[in-house]
Amino acid sequence: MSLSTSILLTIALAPLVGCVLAGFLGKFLGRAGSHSVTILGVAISCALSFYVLYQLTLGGAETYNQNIYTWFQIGPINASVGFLVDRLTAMMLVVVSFVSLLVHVYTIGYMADDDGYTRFFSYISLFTFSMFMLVMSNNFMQLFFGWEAVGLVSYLLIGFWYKRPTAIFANLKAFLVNRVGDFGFLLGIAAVLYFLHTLDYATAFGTAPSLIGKTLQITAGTHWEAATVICICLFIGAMGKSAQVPLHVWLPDSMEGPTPISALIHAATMVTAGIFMVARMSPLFELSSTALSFVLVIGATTALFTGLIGIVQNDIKRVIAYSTLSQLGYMTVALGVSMYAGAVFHLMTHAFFKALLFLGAGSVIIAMHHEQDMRYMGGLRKYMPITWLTMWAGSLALVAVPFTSGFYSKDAIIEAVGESHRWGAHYAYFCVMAGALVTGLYTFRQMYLTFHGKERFTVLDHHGHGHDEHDAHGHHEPGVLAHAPKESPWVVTLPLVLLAIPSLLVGFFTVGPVLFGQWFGSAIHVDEANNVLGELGQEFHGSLAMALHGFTQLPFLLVLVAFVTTTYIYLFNPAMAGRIKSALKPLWTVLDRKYWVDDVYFALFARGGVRLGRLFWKAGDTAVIDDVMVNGSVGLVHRIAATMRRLQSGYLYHYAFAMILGLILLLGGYWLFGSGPVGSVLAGQ
Amino acid sequence: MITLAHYIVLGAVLFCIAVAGLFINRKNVIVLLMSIELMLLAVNMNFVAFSRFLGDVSGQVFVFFILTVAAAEAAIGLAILVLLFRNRSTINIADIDSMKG
Amino acid sequence: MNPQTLQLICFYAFAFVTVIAALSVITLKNTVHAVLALVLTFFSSACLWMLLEAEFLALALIVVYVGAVMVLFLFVVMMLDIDQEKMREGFVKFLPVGLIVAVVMLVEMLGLIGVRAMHAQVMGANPAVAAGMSNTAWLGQALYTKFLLPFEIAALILTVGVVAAVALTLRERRDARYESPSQQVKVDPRDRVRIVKMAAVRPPAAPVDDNTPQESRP
Amino acid sequence: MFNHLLSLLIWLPVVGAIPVLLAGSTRPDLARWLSLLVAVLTFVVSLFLLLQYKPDTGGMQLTESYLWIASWGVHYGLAVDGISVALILMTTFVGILVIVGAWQVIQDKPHQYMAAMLMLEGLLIGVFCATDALLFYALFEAILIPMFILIGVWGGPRRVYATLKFFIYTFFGSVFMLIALLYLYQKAHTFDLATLAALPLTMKEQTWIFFAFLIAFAIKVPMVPVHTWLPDAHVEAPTGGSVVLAAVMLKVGTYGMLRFILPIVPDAGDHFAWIIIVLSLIAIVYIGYVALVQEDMKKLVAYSSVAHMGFVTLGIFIGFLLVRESGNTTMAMLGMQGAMVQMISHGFVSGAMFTCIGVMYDRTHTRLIKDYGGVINVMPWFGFFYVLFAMANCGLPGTSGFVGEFMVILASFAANPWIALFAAFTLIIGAGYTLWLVKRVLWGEVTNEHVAHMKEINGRETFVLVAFAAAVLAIGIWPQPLVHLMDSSVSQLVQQLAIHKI
Amino acid sequence: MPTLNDILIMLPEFYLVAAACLLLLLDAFVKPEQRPQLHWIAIAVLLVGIYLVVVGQPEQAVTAFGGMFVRDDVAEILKVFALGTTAMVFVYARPYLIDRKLLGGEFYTLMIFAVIGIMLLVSAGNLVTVYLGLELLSLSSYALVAINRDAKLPPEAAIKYFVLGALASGMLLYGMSMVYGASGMGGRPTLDLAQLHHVMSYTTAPTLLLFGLIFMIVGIGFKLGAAPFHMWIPDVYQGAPTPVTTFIASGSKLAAFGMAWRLLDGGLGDLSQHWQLMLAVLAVISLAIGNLVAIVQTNLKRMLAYSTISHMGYLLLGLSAAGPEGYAAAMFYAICYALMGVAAFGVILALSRAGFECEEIADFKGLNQKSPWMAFLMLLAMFSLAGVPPLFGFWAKVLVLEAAIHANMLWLAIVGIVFAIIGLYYYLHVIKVMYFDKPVDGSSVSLQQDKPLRIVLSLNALSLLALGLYWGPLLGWCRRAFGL
Repeated sequence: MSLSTSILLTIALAPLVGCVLAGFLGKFLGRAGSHSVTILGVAISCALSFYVLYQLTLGGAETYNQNIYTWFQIGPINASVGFLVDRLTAMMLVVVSFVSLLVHVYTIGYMADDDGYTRFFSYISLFTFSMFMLVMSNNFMQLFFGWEAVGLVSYLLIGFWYKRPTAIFANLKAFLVNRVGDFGFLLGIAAVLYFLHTLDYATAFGTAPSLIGKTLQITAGTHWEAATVICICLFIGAMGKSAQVPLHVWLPDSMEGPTPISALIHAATMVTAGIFMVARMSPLFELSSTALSFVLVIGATTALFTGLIGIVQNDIKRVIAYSTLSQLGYMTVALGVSMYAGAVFHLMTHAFFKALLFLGAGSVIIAMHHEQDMRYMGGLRKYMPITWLTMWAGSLALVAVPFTSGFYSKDAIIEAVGESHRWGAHYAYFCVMAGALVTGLYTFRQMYLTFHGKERFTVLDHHGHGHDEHDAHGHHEPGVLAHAPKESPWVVTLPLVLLAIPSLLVGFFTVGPVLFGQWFGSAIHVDEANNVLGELGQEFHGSLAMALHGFTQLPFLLVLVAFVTTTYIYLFNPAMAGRIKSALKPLWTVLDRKYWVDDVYFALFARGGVRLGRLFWKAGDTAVIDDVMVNGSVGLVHRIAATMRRLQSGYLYHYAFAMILGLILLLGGYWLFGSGPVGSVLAGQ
Repeated sequence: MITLAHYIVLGAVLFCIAVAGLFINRKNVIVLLMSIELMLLAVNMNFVAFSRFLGDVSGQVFVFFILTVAAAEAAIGLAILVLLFRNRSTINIADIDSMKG
Repeated sequence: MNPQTLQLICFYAFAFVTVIAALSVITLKNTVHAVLALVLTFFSSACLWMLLEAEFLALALIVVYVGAVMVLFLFVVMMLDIDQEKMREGFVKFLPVGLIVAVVMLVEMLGLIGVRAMHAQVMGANPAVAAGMSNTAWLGQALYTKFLLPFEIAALILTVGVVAAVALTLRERRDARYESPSQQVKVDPRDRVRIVKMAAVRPPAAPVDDNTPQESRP
Repeated sequence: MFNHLLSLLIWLPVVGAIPVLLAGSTRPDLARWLSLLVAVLTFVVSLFLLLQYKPDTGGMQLTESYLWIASWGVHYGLAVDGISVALILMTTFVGILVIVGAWQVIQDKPHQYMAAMLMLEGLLIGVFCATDALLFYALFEAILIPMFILIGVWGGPRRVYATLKFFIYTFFGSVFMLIALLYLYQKAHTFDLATLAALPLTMKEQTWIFFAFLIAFAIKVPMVPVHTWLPDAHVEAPTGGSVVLAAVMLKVGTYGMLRFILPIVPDAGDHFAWIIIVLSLIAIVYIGYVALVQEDMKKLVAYSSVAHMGFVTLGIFIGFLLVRESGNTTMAMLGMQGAMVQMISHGFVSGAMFTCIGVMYDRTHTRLIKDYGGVINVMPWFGFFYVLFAMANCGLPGTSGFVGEFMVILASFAANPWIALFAAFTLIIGAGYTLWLVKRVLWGEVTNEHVAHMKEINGRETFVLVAFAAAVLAIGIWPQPLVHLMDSSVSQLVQQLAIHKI
Repeated sequence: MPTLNDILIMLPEFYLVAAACLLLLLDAFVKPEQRPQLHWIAIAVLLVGIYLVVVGQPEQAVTAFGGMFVRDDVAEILKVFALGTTAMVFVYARPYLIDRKLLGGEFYTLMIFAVIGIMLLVSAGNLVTVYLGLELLSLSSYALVAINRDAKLPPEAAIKYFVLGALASGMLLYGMSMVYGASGMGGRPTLDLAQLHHVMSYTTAPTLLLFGLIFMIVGIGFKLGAAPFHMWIPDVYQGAPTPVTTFIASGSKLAAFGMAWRLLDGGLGDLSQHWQLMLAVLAVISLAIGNLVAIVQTNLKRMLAYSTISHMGYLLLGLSAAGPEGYAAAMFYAICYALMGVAAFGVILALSRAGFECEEIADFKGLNQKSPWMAFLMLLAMFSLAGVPPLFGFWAKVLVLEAAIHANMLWLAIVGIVFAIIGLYYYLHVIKVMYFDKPVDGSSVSLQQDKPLRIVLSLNALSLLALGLYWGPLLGWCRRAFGL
C-alpha cells in the first residue's frame, strides 16, 4: 500500500490554513479563536504525522514520491511541487509536528499578555507549514522554497518584538547570515542541475554515480571534482541554516525572539534542516570524501568552540543557544563521518531535550518577569518544581548521561568518530570528546545558577504596580521583581512534561532500530567503505548494554568531572567562579568576545559593506558617472554654447566677416581638399 | 592686346577691394553699402567682359537687370537707413547692437 | 600706334583710375568724398565698358548709377548728420586685417579663375555689328524677346522699391489728432489698465504711443 | 473584433485619453471614472488577447499588417508572441492600479495625469506588439513624451532636472538605434523585423549595429554605467509614474534586445555577450552596494531595479554562451525563460514597492529613510504588504521575485560557475539592502511625530496592494502558466541564438 | 515671342501680381474703417492662388518664356505650401497687426510681392529669373522687417538683413558671372539652367565653373541661413515683427530650398560631387552652431532662429545626398519645417498683445495653467521641432538621415543625430517652462480671442500630429515630384 496524497497534503496545509485564519482574521477570531484554530491545524498535522510514521514503520507503506503540481517545465527541466515521504521524512514530520504542537500550547501561556498574540500563532503555524514543505520535498527547488520560507519566519519571529532595537538587529543579521549559506546552497543546486540535469531527488540520486570522474574547471588549470563542488556548495547552505562555524553568529542573537520560537525554530527544527538536508543528500555526499572531510572539520570546530563560549554566558537562553550550536556541531560531525543515521538520530533526541530546555528556560523567564540574566536568578527550585525537574531531565539528556536519549545519540557519534578513518577524524574526535566536558560545564553551571544556590533577585511587592508593564520589555532594574516567581500555568508545564518523557526515554527504545537497524532503508545511502555505523553496529548489543557500557567510557567520565567541578564551584564555593574568571582573564575575554568573530564580521561586512557602498555611490555613480560623464558633458555643451554665442556679437561687420570668412574657407578648402582623398572619403565615394 | 583675363582680373581686384572695404570700414553703414556697390561693379565687369568676349548678349542683359535692381535696392536700403537714423540718431554700426548673442 | 596697343594703354589707364578710385572709396575719411570717389570709379568703369563696345550699358551705368543712385547716396549722406571722426575709429587697427583678407582672397581667386586660359581669349568681332545692329538695338532685341519675363519682373521690383520706400519713410503727422469711433468702441479695459508686477527680467515696454487708442493712423 | 485585437488594445487607451482630457478641467471625478473605465476595458481586452493567443502554437500570432507608408515600405505591423502577451497583460494590469492609486493623490489637474497615463499605456502596448522596426522605434520614443510630462508636472522638487535627464538620456541612446535601422533599411529595403532577422550581415556591420542597439536598449533597461537617470527619475516621479516606469518601461529595453539584438545581429551578440554579462554582474553586485547606502527610499528601490534588471540581461545573454559554446539549449532556455519571468515579476514587485513608498509619502511627504521608523506600529496592514514585497524584492521563494532569479542563476552556472557565483551574490546583497530598509522604516519604536500620525491604508490603497500581492504570489507559487505562455516563444528565441549570419 | 500659352502657364503668378496691385489700390482708396476687410481679401487672394497653382498643374514639366520659367511638380508643391503658410501667417497676424496698428495695405501687398518672388524663384529656369525672383523676395522682406517703424528693433534688424542680403546677392552674382563665363569657354555661353546642367562636360574652364559654384553656394547658404552665412537669422527673427518672422521662417525657407535645388541640381547638377561635400560641411557647421547656441537663448524668437539654423543643417543633409531621394527628403523637410515654424510662431502670435510681445521664454511660464490648449499646441510644435516621434518633425529627420546614409555619408547622419540630442534640450526647456513652472503672478499672458486664429492654429499644430501618424501621401507627392 502507499500513503494517500490527501493525508500528506493535509499535513502540510493544515498549519497553513491555521496561519492564514489567525493572521488575517485574528481580529475577528480573538485570542482564543486564533490559538484554537492554529493548534487544531498543527494537532491534525501531528496526528497524521504519527499515522504516517506508523504506516511507514509498521504499516508496511512504501515510500511516497509524487509530484503534486508542476511548478515550471522548461524543455526537459521540470520543477515540481511534490512530496517524498520515506522514513527519514516521517521522522522529521513527527519531530516537527510534535514539538510544534507543544510549542503552540506552551505559547498560550507564554505569550498570554502579549499584544501580538494572534500574530505569533500565525507565524508559528506558517513556520510549521514551511518546515513541512522542506522536509517533505521531493526536489531541490521545493527544498529551497522551504529552506527560505523557514528563514523568513525565523526572521519575522526573531524580530517579533519589533520595537526592540536588538531584536530587529538580530533578525536582520540572522536573515543575512542565512542568505550567505543560501548563496552556496543555490550554487549547489545549480551545480546539481548542471551535472545531473534534474532537480528531482530520485532522478538526481539515481544518476549520482555518473558524477564520478566529472570535473569542473573553476579557474584555468584547476579542476574540481563535480561531486565535491556540489556537496561543498550544498553544505554551505547547511552551514548557514544549521549555524556552523563560521556562519554561526546569527543563532545566539536569535534569542531575541520569544522563547517558544527559540525552542521550536532555533533549537528543535529549523536549525536542524541543514542536518536533514545533508542526510537527504547522502547519495551525493558519499561521492566526495573531500566534502565529507570538510563537513567533519567544520562540525567538529563548531562542536567544541561554540560550546566553550557557552561557559561564560550569563543569559539563560544564550547558554542554551550556544549549547545548540555545539550540538549541531555534533550532528555535523556525524554527517562528516558518513553516519547520517546517527546525525538524524541525534537531531531527533536533541529536538526533544533542547526544546525542553528552551521551554523550561522560558518558563523561568516568565517567572522572572522576563529577566534572563542568570546572575539574578538562583534558588528557583522551590518556586517552580516542575520546571526544575523537567529542566534537569533535559540537562541530563544534553550532557549524555547514560540511559537518556541524548546519551544514545551522542555517544554513538563520539564512538563513530573514533572509528572513522576520514581525513580530519582525529581532530574531530578530540573536539567531540572535549566537547563532552564543555557540555557538562555549561549545562551544570546553568542549572546551578538558575535553580540552586542563593536567591539573587529581590521582590518588590508593592501593589498597584501593574503586571502588564513588565511584559515583554525588560526595562526594569535587573533582578528586581514585582512579584515572587511562581510556577508557570499548565499550558506551559504540560509541554515540559510531555517533552521530558521523550528526552529521557525515546533513545532507549529507538536506538537499536534507528541507528543500527537500517531503519532508514533507502532514504540514506552510505557507501560500504564509509559505513562506520555498520562497524559500530557489530558491537551493539542492545540499548541497555550500550548504556551500561557508557558509564565506563571517557565521555561519561568527562561529564562527571564537569559535574564535580561545577557542583563545587557553584554550590559550595561561589566566589571561586570569580577567581577563576580573573585567573583566566585572557581566555575569558576570548570567550566572552566570542573569538571576536562578530566584531570582525561587523567591521568587515556590515560596516565595510556600507563603506564600500558609499564609495561606489559617491565615487562611482555620483562623481564619475553623473558629475563627470553626464552633467560634465552637459556642462561642456553649455560652456561651448556660451562661448559660441559670443560670435554673434550684434555687430553688422562681424556678420559680414563671418560670411567672407566662410567664403574664403570654402575657396581655400576646395583648393586644398576639393578633389583630394579627404574629400572623396567624406563625400562617400 | 586686351584679353578676357584683363577684365576678369580687374573684376577680381574690385571684388577684393570691396571685401577689404567691408573689413576696414567697421563703423559707417554708407561705406558698407558703397563697398557692396563696388562688388556689384565687379560682377558687372565680369558679365560685360564675358558677354563681349564670348559674343553673347545675355551677359549684358543681366547687367542691365543688375543695374535696375541695384537702384531699387539702394532706394530700399537708404530708406531703411533713414529709418534707422530716425530711430537711433546714429548709423554707427558699433552702436547698433541691441540684438546679439 | 597699333589700335590694339592703344586699347591696351587705355585699358590700363582706366583700370588704374578705377582701382585707385575704388581704393579711395574705402579709405577716404569723408563719406562725401568717398561717394564722389565711387562716382569716379563708375565713370572709369563706364569707359572700360566703352572699350568693350558696350555703349548702352556704359551710358546706363552713368545715367542710372551716377545720375540716380549716387545722388541718392549723397542726399542721404548729407541729410544724416554723421559724426565723421567717430566713424573712422579703428580704421588703422583693422587695415592690416582687411589687407590680409583681401590679398588672400585675391590669391585664391586668381588661383582658381584660371587666368592662363583667359589670356587666350581675345576680343572677337563685335557680335552686335555681326548681327547688323547697334549695341543698343542688340540689347533691346534680347530684352524684349527672350528676356521679356525678367524685364517684367524688374518692373515689379521697382514697384516694390517704391512701395517699400514709401511705406518705410512716409511719416504721418504725429501732432495731429484724429478720432476713430471704431477704435474707441473696441477699447478693452485690459489695454488701459494693466497691473504689472515688475519682475526682474521684464522686457522694456514698447513706446507708449503704440498703445494709446486715441491716436490713430490715417 | 478579434482581427484587430492588438490595434484595439493600443488605441483604446490612447483614444480613451481624449474624453478624459476633455472631461477633466471642470469635472475631475468624471475624468477619474472615465479613465478607470478605459483602463478596465483595456484590461478586459487584454484578457481576450490571452484567450486568443495559442501558446502551444508559438510564433507571432494575431498578426495585423497594413502598408503604412507606401513609398518607404513601412508597415503598421502588429503581432504578439507569448512574451508580448505576458508583457501586455502586465501593462494593462498595472495600468488599472496606477489609475486607482492616483485617485485622490493627484489633485492637481487629475485629468491630464490620467490622460497621460492612458496614453503611456497604449504606447507601451504598442511597443510590445510592433513588428515593424520603424513603428517600434516611433512608439519606443513616443513613450518618452507622456512620461516626461508625468514626471515634470507631478514630480518632486528636482523634477525638472530628473525629467530632462531622463528624456535626453534615453533619447540619446535611441538615436543610434535609428541610424542602425536606417542602415538596415538600406540593405533590406524594409523595416519588417522578420525580414531584417533573415538579413545576412558581415561581422563588421553586425558589430556596429550591435553597439547601436545596445546603447539604445542598455540605457532603457538601464544597465550600468548608463543607469544614473533612473534613480533621479524615480525619486522625482509621482508614484504612478514610478510604478509604470519601473514596472513596464524598463522592460521595453530588454524586450528590444529580444526583438532586435538576438535576431538581427546574433553573431555580434555572441561575440560581445561577455560585455553584457559583465555589465549585468556589475549591476547585480556594484549596484547592490550602492543601493545599500541610499538615504532615499525611492532611490534605493530604483537602484534595486537596476540590479534586478541585471538578471534579465544576464539571462538573455548567457544564452549565447550556452547555445554557441556548449550547445546547451535546455539551459539557454532556462536562462531565457528566467529572464522573461524576471521581467514580469520585476514589474509587479517594483511597482508594488513604489506604491508602498508612495503610500508612505502621501502621509508624511518625505522619502528619507531617516524620517521613518516604527511604521508598523501605526500601519500594521501596510507593514504586512511592505514586508511581503520586500521579501519578493530579495527573491524569497513563493514570491515572483524568486522564480526568475532562480532560473537565471541555475542557467548561468551551466555557462560558467563564476557568473553564477556573482549572480547569486544578489541573495546576500539584495536581502541586505531591502531588509535593512525594512528594518529602518518598519521596525522599531515610533520616534517621529509624523510617523505617529500616519493612518492605516484605506480601501483604495488596500485594493492596489492586494492586487499587486496577488500577482506576486501567484507567479511565485505557480509560475507554470506564465512559463507555458512564453515557452514556445522562448524556445524560438533560443533557436535564433544559434543562427549564424556570416 | 510669348504666347497665350506662356501666360497660361504663369497664370498664378500673373494673377497674384494683379491682385497685389489691386490691393495696393484698394488700400489707397478705402476708408480707414474698411481697412480690416483687406485682411480677408488678402487671404482669399492667396487661397485662390493655391487653387490656380493646383488646378492648372500640367502633367509634365513645362516651360514658359523661352525657358525662363519652369512649371513642374517641385515648383507646384513649394508654391502650394508657400501660399498656404503665408495665408496662415495672415490669419495669425491679424490681431498682432491690429494691436500695433500695422494692419494695412502695405503689409499685405509686400507680403504678396514676396510670395510672388518665392513663386518665381522656385520656378526659375534661368539665372536671371533666379536673381530677380530672389531680389523680389528679398527686397519685400527687407521692407517687411522694418515695417513696424516705431519699434526699437525692426530698423536694426532690417539694416542687418539688408546689408548682409546685399552682400550675399553680390557674391551670388559674382558666382553667376563666373558660371556664365565658364559656360562660354568651349561652348555657347548661357544663363539657362537646363543648359548649364551639362556645362561641366564641355567647358574648357572647369576651375572657373567651380569657382563660380562656390560663390553661388554662399548665396544659397545665406538664403537658407546655413552657417557660417547664418548671422542675420537670429537678429532678424528677433527684431522683425513676429508675423514677418513667421513668414521668413516658413515661406522663405521653402523658397530657399527651391532656389538651392534649381541652382545646384538643375543648373550645376554635373558638379554634384563637388558641391555635395561643401553642403555637408555647411550642414555640420549649421547643426553645431544652431543647436549649441540655441541652448543659451532666453528669447523664444531668437531660440527658434537658432533652431532654424540647425534645421537648415538637416535640410542640407538631404540636399547633400545629391540624388532624387535626398531632394525629396529635403523638400519634405522644408515643408515640415515650414509647418512647424508657422505653428510655433503662431502660438507666440496668439499670446502676444499690444505692448506685450510674449517672446521671452519666461513669458510662457505656467502656460498650461492658463491656457492648456495653447500649451498643448506649443508642446506639439516643440516636440515636432525636436524630432520626437510620432510627430511630423521626426519623420522629416528620419528621411534626411536616411538620404545621407543612402548617399554613403553615414558620418554625416551620425553628426546629425548627435546634434539632434543636444537640440532636444532647448525644445524641452520650453515645454518645461510651460508645463512645469508656476505662472508668474500678473504676467499678461492672455489669449487672443480671435476665433480664426485659434481654429487655424489648432489645425496647424494638430496637422503636425496627423502628418506624423500618416505622412505617406505627402512623401509620395514629394518623391513623385523628383521622379521617384
